[in-house]
Amino acid sequence: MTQGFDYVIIGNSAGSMGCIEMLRSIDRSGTIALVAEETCRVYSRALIPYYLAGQIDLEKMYYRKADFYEKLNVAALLGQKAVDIDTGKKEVLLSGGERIGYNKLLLATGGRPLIPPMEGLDKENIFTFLNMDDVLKIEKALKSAQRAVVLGGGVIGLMAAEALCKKGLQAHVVELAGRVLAPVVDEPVSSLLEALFAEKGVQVTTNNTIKEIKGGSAVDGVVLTDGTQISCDMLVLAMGVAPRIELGVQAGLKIDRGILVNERMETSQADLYACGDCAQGYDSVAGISKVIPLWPNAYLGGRIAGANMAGGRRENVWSTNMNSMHFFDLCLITAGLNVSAKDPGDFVNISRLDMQKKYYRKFTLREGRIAGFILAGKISRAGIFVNLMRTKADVSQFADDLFNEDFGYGSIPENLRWELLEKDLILGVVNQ
Amino acid sequence: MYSYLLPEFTIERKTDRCIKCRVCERQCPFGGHKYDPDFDAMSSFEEVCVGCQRCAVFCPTGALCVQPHHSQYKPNYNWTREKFQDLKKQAETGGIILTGSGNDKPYKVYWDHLVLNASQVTNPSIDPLREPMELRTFLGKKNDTLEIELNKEGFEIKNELNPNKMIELPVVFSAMSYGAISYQAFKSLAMAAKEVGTLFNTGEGGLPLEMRGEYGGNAVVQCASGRFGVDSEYLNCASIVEIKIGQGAKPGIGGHLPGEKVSLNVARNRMIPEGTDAISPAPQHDIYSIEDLSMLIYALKEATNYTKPISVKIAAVHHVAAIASGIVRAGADIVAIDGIRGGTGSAPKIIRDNIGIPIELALAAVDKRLRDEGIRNKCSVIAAGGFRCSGDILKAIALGADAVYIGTAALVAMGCTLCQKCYTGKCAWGICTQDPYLSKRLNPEIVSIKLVNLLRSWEREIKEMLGGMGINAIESIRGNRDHLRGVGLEGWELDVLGVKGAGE
Amino acid sequence: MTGYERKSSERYLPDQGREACGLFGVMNTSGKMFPGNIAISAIKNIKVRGNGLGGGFAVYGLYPDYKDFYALHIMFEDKRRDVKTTVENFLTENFIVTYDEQIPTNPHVNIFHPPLVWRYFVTPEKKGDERNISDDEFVVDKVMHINTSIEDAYVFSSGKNMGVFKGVGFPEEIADYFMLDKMYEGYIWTVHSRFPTNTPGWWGGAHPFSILDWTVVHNGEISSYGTNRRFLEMFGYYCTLYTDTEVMAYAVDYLMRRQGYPIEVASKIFAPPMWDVINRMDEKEKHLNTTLRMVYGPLLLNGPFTVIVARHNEMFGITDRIRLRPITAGAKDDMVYLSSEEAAIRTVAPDLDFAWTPHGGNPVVVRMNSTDHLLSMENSI
Amino acid sequence: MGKILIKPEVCIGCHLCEIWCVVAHSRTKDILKAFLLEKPAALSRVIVEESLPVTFALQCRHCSEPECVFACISGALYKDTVSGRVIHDSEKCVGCYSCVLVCPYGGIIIDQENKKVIKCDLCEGFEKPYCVSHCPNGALVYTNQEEGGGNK
Repeated sequence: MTQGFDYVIIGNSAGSMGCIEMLRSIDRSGTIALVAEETCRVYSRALIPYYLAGQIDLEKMYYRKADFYEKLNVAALLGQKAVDIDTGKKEVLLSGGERIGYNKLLLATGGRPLIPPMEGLDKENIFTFLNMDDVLKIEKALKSAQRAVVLGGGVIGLMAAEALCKKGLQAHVVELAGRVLAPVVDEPVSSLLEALFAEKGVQVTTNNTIKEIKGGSAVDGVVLTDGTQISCDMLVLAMGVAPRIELGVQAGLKIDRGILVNERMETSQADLYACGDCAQGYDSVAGISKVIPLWPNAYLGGRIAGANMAGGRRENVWSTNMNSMHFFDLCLITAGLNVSAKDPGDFVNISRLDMQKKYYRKFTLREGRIAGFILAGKISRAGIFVNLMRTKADVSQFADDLFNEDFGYGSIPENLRWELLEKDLILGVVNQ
Repeated sequence: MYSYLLPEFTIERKTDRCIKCRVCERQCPFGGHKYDPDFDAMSSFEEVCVGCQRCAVFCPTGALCVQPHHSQYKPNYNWTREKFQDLKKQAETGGIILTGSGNDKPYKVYWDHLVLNASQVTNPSIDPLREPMELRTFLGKKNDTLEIELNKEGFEIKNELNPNKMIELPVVFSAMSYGAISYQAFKSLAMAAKEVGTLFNTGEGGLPLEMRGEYGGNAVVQCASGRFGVDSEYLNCASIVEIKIGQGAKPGIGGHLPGEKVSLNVARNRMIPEGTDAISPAPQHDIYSIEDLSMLIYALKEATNYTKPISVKIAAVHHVAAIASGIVRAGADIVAIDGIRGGTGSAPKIIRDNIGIPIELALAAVDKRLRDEGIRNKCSVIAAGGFRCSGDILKAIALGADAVYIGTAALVAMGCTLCQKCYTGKCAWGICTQDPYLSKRLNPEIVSIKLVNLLRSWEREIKEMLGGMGINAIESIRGNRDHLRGVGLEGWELDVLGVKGAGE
Repeated sequence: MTGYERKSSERYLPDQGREACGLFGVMNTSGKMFPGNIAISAIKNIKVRGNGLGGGFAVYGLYPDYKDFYALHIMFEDKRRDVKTTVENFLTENFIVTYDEQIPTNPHVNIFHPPLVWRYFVTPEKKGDERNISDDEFVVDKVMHINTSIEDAYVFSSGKNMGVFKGVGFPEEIADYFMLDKMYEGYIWTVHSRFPTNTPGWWGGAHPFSILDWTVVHNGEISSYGTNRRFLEMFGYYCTLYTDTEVMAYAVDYLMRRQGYPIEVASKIFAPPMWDVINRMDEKEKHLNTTLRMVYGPLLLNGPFTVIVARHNEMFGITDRIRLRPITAGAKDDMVYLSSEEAAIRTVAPDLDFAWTPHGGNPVVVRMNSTDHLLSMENSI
Repeated sequence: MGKILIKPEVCIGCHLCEIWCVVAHSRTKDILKAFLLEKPAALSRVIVEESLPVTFALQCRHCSEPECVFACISGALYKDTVSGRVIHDSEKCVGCYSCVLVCPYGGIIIDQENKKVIKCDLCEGFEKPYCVSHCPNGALVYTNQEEGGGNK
């Protein structure tokens, strides 16, 4: 006898949580099942670097309390992989052979680490940097490791390198691109970061990647494409993630890089929803459909999916790439488009840099409206910029003020300011 | 020119209590405090301090004390510090010294020399907590007689009544124009008047359109020498129309609202261009005689279709009684008399301090004169000029006033500390200013409550005093000088006041 | 050994009243005349309300032979003949004096410092502009003149076919002195037993107060005296007696004679309803009461009082608006009684048809050939 | 739900809200000690925005759709379904500043000292938020009414 659920959710991270919490705020009685490969309760993958660096203990990795599923009356089928979806019968086949029926199904399967082909990947002490499993393994290896190579100079790679550095390892970052964090920041910030990492003793090699992994059973070094050899006793592969789309493929959903969803997080099939790193939606700022593999985006996608699954109607009106990061003492925030200074096209970049104070601000404007920005150093109240971006406010009149460290609503011209704040203030009629 | 003036105030800061929060710096419109990053401490600049006490009240740790400056010239009974400072100021500027608020010179305050009566044994005093105590008052001309007809349904009044405005408490806010005071202050007065069931006076600044519907019924609208803001709707939305001839603080002097206070909205309400000086001439140029006044009174009655009492406000001067009698005979329904202690937003100090007579004497003389002429019931008398408490008010009513105008007392309730710098337009309390940064300091929702509270507390006090006299309606104390006695007054003063000495 | 004698001055003396004045009024609504003993007995019963410093009577219908003449009762203090001459000169200038005589008194009655009391039956003799004013107005004016301008002379009764008798003493002593029980009959008698508190005891200060044929007996203290007095002054009424009763008499004259308002209207002026009561009235009533208070606020009689006012064919009694003083009414056939005490009424009319106490400000109006007085029973307490 | 409404037309820019917010979140709740003794001093959760003559205080709006909660990677921020407050659990906060990035009001404050964020907690435990009860001019109003919309 197949057990049927009103809602079945595959995956156990931000998107699933967003969905469950939304569902339960609307539908207190509908049955929910959650299917997840991992056996542990929901934790925050974004906290992995924090755990590794020893900033938090294991308990704090958990995103919700232990009784979360019970309290929200969710059948948590943990340690079970969903292997197939029968959209006709509306059933999901689990790895244990069990079938569960669904009325509405959410795919929140997330991503898998990207691992480029190279020799020697089968050796020990080679880790990816995505799951709880990964970090527990790395933690074990840390005891004997002294030198680590991190492949990938993106957000995850740099965070891993920072964490390893903090753990006393000598870390070495290898990045294929000409500078670190290239997709989200521009040259000055990359330079800031490279200098910062260098200052902390983390070597960064750019324009390079690993050709070969050396060693016996365990890794003891790598050879880069330019022939440079780096000895190490640990290798962390942090090249980014690719959407996990297998289930979507099996279900016959339309897929590009990720499972294509509309603004209601609906896939090409009725009653099938997708969100998070496995899904591909619309980037409001870029104006294209793309995968936005970010925690907030996943959670919000889950909420919207949940609302629609429960019979409501809610749309994801605005989303784009946004990142908040910090490396050592440097805080970074980026959002929207990262338009290179060399070839801005229709865009206008305005920026201020103070290497000494490690302060940088860049705003990318299109017709006077913010299309993207990068803040380094002073990031307080960054959300106001996002709000300006979201509301497509014309900032040309006060563009200079954007660089003000104390930028706030006081800096925004009267009309626009009240437009942005209106709903939350009592605006008395004052005749002057 | 290097100034030889001594600072008026000293600012003492208890440094062990100062948390450098800079609230004082932000609250002082004169720049009396500043944070000094080099010392990491607050500095004070005493030479600009006007003693308004805003900083002392707002300092969250009570670190500030502002008091008269200790430095003094060699004490001299004749050449006081004030006279010194005025002389030096004039030597430096060559100008007329301006000031604000009311006369602060030690003229005899007759209220402090009059005492009220109370019942003992022969008639019971009344407990206002248990018995009704009525303060309702009518302002306007009373009919000489009523044609009362007895028909099937009972008695019916057949004749037309003179227009009267009913107020629940014989205390009315006196003329303070929007322009002289901030919109917020102006609106606070209107809100409080409405709440309590009394009146506010627009002064000569018009009544903003958006306020007419809601507050017109509680407005006394002024028609003064500049005729600012007067239009038909203005006159007709109001309860009472008042012709302003004079003001106690500056008898014989016009008004001058400097252009910088004439904001767009002030300009709109006064019907003058923004930023231009609003000059009210000393006389009304169409009133050079009592007949002229009568013509204006009747012009206003025509304009309001004889539905509103017309008031004429004068400053109390030497022949006030005769003038008041003429005004009543000219057709006025209300005579408002403003005594020498009446307030102002701006007046030459020499005028404010030296011209006019005390309201107590003026009121007594006017009431007596009108009674002697048998025309006291043909008008109401409103007394103004320095009423400080409900005792003053009840004494005024016993002397013969129908109601009193309060200005300064209301301002104090609103926050005013009588620093007398109204004319600078930088009122730290947001009252006498058009600077939007300062005027918003006055929140009409809060301040109107304070005004209401003030009136309510006076109402309670008046009821207590009335009850003590065994009187339960204000009309029974009006002009009832038997309940007043003089203390420390000379014979002529008792005569003018029409009261006996205490013990008689 | 008892060296001490108990001090009597500290004892409560039943003869010594402590509070306020006694009032009594009686009217025969058929107009039948009756002698003074009813009023005298009644007021004697409430002796405690007087203190011997004043008493007086008003009698209506006592001069049928001179009913068309103003009967001026004038007292001359210290029996001053010179003043009498002055007054008589004044009278002959302004009136035709048809008859005059000393009011007969009983020489055997021992009484305090009596003035010379004379009565004149007169007709106005108006000259010049005076011809435009009514006789009544003329008489008031002349009475005011004598009372304010001629020292030691005081006109205490000025109506037609009615008279006031009063003086310093208990009312029964005054009655004895003027031989009221023997010499006069009337169809209305009002009487007052006085306990003056605010004014010295003198003959003119006793009640009733009168102007023309209006008489007022009053118990209480009008706290609004100053307001009332100063309002009436505007209309030519000058109060000379330093007593609030006088003001009431003039107010009654002003409102009822000059303005012509009925008692029911006048009583709304003297003792108006509270504003909160007026607020609840229907529009017409509200308008009436509001207007009366607006226009005649200065005549509101504030403070504790009971008053019995009489004129020809009419007598009414009323208390202040919050009934700080008592009044009781009683009726038996065509006799109607008003008094500050029911006991006084019961003394002279033990088996009443009705006895009632009206609300404050609600008048008991007794009219000739009418039962209007019973209307006040409706809302009585 | 509890919420602080702000009335710019009567905000006088005195910054007393900030001062008293610091006191409310100090250890001693004593203004002198909070500023003169406590090291490090507590931080204000309210910011006075100034563009003279306009001034107004801004703090966490306790949104019905709180972006900060959605963005929080550690579960430190959550919306209390009963009180409607957006609550920040400092114990769980790792200082990733995702909330700073998404809060459209700039209402989340960075605590540099502790490398975490802080925000308005509506002065839990007090009858009214300190900034409201100490605003000298009624420019901050605490409402506790049910608001429309919600999470539907």
